[in-house]
Amino acid sequence: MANPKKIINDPKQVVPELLDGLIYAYHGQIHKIDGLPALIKTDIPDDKVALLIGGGSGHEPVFHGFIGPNMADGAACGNIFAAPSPDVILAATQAVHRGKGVLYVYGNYAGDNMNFDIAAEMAEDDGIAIRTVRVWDDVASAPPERCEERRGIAGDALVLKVAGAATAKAATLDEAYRITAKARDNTRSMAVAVAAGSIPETGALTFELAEDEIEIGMGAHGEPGVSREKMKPADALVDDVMARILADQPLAAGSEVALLINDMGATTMMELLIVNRRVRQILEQQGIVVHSTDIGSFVTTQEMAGFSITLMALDEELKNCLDQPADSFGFMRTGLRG
Amino acid sequence: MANPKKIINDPKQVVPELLDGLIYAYHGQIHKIDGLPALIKTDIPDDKVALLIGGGSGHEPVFHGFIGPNMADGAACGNIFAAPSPDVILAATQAVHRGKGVLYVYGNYAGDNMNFDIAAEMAEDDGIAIRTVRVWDDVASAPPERCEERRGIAGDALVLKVAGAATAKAATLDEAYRITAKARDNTRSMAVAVAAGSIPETGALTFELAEDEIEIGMGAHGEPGVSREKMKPADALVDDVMARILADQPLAAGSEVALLINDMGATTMMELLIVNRRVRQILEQQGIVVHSTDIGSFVTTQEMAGFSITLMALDEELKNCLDQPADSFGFMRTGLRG
Amino acid sequence: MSEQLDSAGVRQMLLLVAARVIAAKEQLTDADRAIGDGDHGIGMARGFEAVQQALAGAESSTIGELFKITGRTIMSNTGGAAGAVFGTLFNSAAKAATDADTLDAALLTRMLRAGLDGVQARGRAQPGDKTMVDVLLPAVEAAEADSSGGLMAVLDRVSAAASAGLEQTRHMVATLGKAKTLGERSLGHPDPGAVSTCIILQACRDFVHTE
Amino acid sequence: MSEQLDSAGVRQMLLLVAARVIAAKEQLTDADRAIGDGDHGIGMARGFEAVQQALAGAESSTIGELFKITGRTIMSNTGGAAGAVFGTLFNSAAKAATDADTLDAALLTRMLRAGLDGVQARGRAQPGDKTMVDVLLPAVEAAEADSSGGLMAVLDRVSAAASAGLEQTRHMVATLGKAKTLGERSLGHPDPGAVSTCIILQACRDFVHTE
Ligand SMILES: Nc1ncnc2c1ncn2[C@@H]1O[C@H](COP(=O)(O)OP(=O)(O)O)[C@@H](O)[C@H]1O
Ligand SMILES: Nc1ncnc2c1ncn2[C@@H]1O[C@H](COP(=O)(O)OP(=O)(O)O)[C@@H](O)[C@H]1O
Ligand SMILES: [Mg+2]
Ligand SMILES: [Mg+2]
Ligand SMILES: [Mg+2]
Ligand SMILES: [Mg+2]
Repeated sequence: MANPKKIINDPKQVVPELLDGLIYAYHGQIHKIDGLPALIKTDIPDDKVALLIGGGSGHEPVFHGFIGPNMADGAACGNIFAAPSPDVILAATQAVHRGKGVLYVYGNYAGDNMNFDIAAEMAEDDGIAIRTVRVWDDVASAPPERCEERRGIAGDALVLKVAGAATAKAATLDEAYRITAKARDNTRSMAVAVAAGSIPETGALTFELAEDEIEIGMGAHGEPGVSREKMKPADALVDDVMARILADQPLAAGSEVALLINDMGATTMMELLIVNRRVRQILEQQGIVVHSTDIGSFVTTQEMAGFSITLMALDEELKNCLDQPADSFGFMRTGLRG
Repeated sequence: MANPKKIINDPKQVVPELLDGLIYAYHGQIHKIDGLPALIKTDIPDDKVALLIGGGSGHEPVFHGFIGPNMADGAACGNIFAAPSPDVILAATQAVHRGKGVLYVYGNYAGDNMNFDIAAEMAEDDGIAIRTVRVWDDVASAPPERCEERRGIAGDALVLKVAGAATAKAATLDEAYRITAKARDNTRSMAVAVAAGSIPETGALTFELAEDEIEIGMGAHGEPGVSREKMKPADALVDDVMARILADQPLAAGSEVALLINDMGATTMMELLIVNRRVRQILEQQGIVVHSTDIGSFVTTQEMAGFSITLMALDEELKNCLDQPADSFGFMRTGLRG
Repeated sequence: MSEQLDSAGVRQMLLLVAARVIAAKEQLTDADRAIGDGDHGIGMARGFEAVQQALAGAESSTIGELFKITGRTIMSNTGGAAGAVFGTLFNSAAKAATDADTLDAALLTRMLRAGLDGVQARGRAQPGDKTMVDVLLPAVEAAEADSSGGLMAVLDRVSAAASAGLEQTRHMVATLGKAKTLGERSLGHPDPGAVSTCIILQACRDFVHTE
Repeated sequence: MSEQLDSAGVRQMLLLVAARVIAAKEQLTDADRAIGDGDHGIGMARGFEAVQQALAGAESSTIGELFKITGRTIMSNTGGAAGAVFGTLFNSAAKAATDADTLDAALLTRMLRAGLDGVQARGRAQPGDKTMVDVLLPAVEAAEADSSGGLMAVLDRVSAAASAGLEQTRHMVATLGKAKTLGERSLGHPDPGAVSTCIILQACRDFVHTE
């Protein structure tokens, strides 16, 4: 198991250095809370319901790359694949708060849940109202009746887009929570991994796959999925994943969805477009209407190769939120499309 | 040399299938010319100077993913790493032309030059005015006095952004040409490869690198660069590349530049951000001001791992062009940044 | 060998715990790689390295303060599930110490129980979920079941129960945390956090034996 | 063995050329992988497979038309530098054929020269740039230098000159096309397009020998 050639310096400094790089890339739009791995939007309007996101690093551009106008107001950043600690989250909470409470949105993992909950309790002690939406879109990780146990994977990106719009528009924290929770409840994803990524500090691959094997349902940290199979053509992989997603959330003909196809790290746009072609053929066949398409690297797992497909069922309110122009390092809407 | 696990179907159908996937992703904004691998913006204003781009496929999102409002009006698409043929280019030229002539912008390769030139001659025979800007930003590929022999690499993305704005704003083809040629003349790039990509049809890697080797100056098709070295920390790689770029185009303190850091295929955003940190430290030291930053996958070479750095020296006109809101699959400007 | 520890002894004991956890970094990471995301050792080592530093400047602290420093330092520096879980373990134990100046069998038992209760209140893990609770709970029960024989005897029983509990986690299917989707495939592997808990309790036992 | 070919013979000859190029797909791709982007065989095979189809329906075409069909089909289907270069080669040769109905030594020589001129006008490659011109130019010169002995004799000389030219490309440093930055490292490897050109000319020679 060779240490892949990562383009890094000291493996222990990966997180502070990437955050520095991100701050540079934002040209003064975000800043760091002194000494802590938390990034805060510099210009947060008064009286805005604040949106704080966060989680382990190593999944760039999520989460810290989703700060910006009509996106998040701040992000609490953990080490590679590790939830941020309560003090980081609390400091970020205080920094983004503008009197209207703070909405937390993050992926549903034991570590994130516990650390954000501890911070939320401390923030509430200080009189800051907190509401939390945990993203649990990965249908591979638990049956539908136990969706609260599901992992958050690439669906993060679409739920965060909605949360950004909701917190920008909504008058109250509860209203922003309602819209964001609806977005979360309507979102389903599943991933396929064809090659493993590695952790910078150890160089070790997070799982092992034979030359001709793939894994359906792989998690965003390399957690095992639902089935290990022989490599198949792209269309067969997509058929498999789409069948599982659509079985989990049946969609009537005429339903509208947002579609997101995510690169887990090393998969090319060429391949994602071939995946998209098949996804659309399947949806067309079922009369499901795709309202918007996002394809790219949103929630990555180091150099893992593979993709995930996310569908969010839409109503008018969610469509408005998704379509609202927004800017961030990792996710944009120009508002220029026809 | 194993055939990597590409997520494709029939390797010979990669290009038509990815184009189908792209058309779906554009939601009716682009269409294909019947039977030919050329994509055309559906809604091109009358009297607009048209912008036609193109080149070999397999570098997604460039070129065909750069069509959109204030970006290109059409793209002529070749097979994997192969320039499009004259008949495809000619058909695309006729389809985008709105009476004001057509600006061709593409990477400077023998194949592209010859095929686009043949098409240009045929178009001119039909009374369509053509002007051509070949992007030759790769400082690794020829000395400065022979820049017309240089390859076009990730600088394509920034030059295309300017060309999109220039053709949208300019009253004449010559004016759009002037601005775009200036952008091209002001652009320098260099790449570092740490691992090879492979060609879908043969599965063969385009070059071989030892476990601990990297190549400085690698081309966008795996063409050899200027030096093969031992793997180094990110900062040392960046120092090397930046020294070569800045030696090629010395920039006075106070100069403004656009910065683009490109993933060649399999390199993560985490790594690109660490690269960005060092780039900015170097530029700060020299008093060079970064006006805009784009980091991501723009001009890829299949699953090649590595990055390139591009600097475009700016004046007011180029800044205006770069800042103009624009939308496309592979490159966006929201206009929402402060 | 000591049947009770003063605050200086507790401080030394916590330093041994930290050293043992740090030394096990690779073992913990390997365990997490088998059924989780492969970072448990990295986070635990980072947390306990910070604990070493924090305890270095805490020579005049009480037992309760030493546990609180340890818990808060873990909480701030570890990250992930382990940061919250082990931070809570030490923080909750600290509260049970109140202002005691001697750690004996009875106090240790109360502190372990408080730690377990705190962890379960925070993470809602049930016995059998394949977490560190499956080591901590039998350890607490062993301490509570038989308080005879002083600190050393209790820690012997705690440590034995922890080892047995750890062994049991091999036969459990993970239902919480990053390992949960492994399902059946998590069988045969111990839980990483359970390994850490065992190392921590074992270090306490070894400390009082050699002291 | 034939000293001249009618249009049916020329059509058969072009089909042999196509078959030989297609059969060399892997060899050409390997050559391009050594000093270029590794796709030369893919493009050439794609182009000449299309030529096979196009010639299938061209049984009553003149020599000039057959070359024009071949050139246009290559141009439309090959892509890359090779599409433009080999498309131009056949298109330019077609023009030199005018309405001739017999291919003899003199016409072949004129067509080769026209092909070379067309390629150089299009791509501006000079001798020594390590391109297919380094095979085509010595081939043309061999034909023009000695027109004795008819079609077979000329094609023998053309083919020999082409082989020698190909060998020379090994000693050249690439200065054009995707191989150019290899610089010194391109030494020792033949130019892929030169290999193709040699295969094409060799196929013509072999055809008239066996005909
Ligand atoms: N809800 C919980 N209650 C108690 N322990 C837990 C809980 N969730 C996870 N753990 C423990 O945390 C360990 C994983 O820690 P670690 O790998 O450092 O964090 P992460 O899972 O965030 O990567 C597990 O092995 C388990 O023992
Ligand atoms: N300007 C030129 N003139 C003549 N031949 C050229 C020129 N440029 C390239 N070639 C030929 O084309 C060959 C490469 O073809 P191919 O690999 O199919 O195209 P590409 O370089 O676009 O990948 C080279 O080996 C060379 O012989
Ligand atoms: Mg983790
Ligand atoms: Mg090519
Ligand atoms: Mg872990
Ligand atoms: Mg080639």
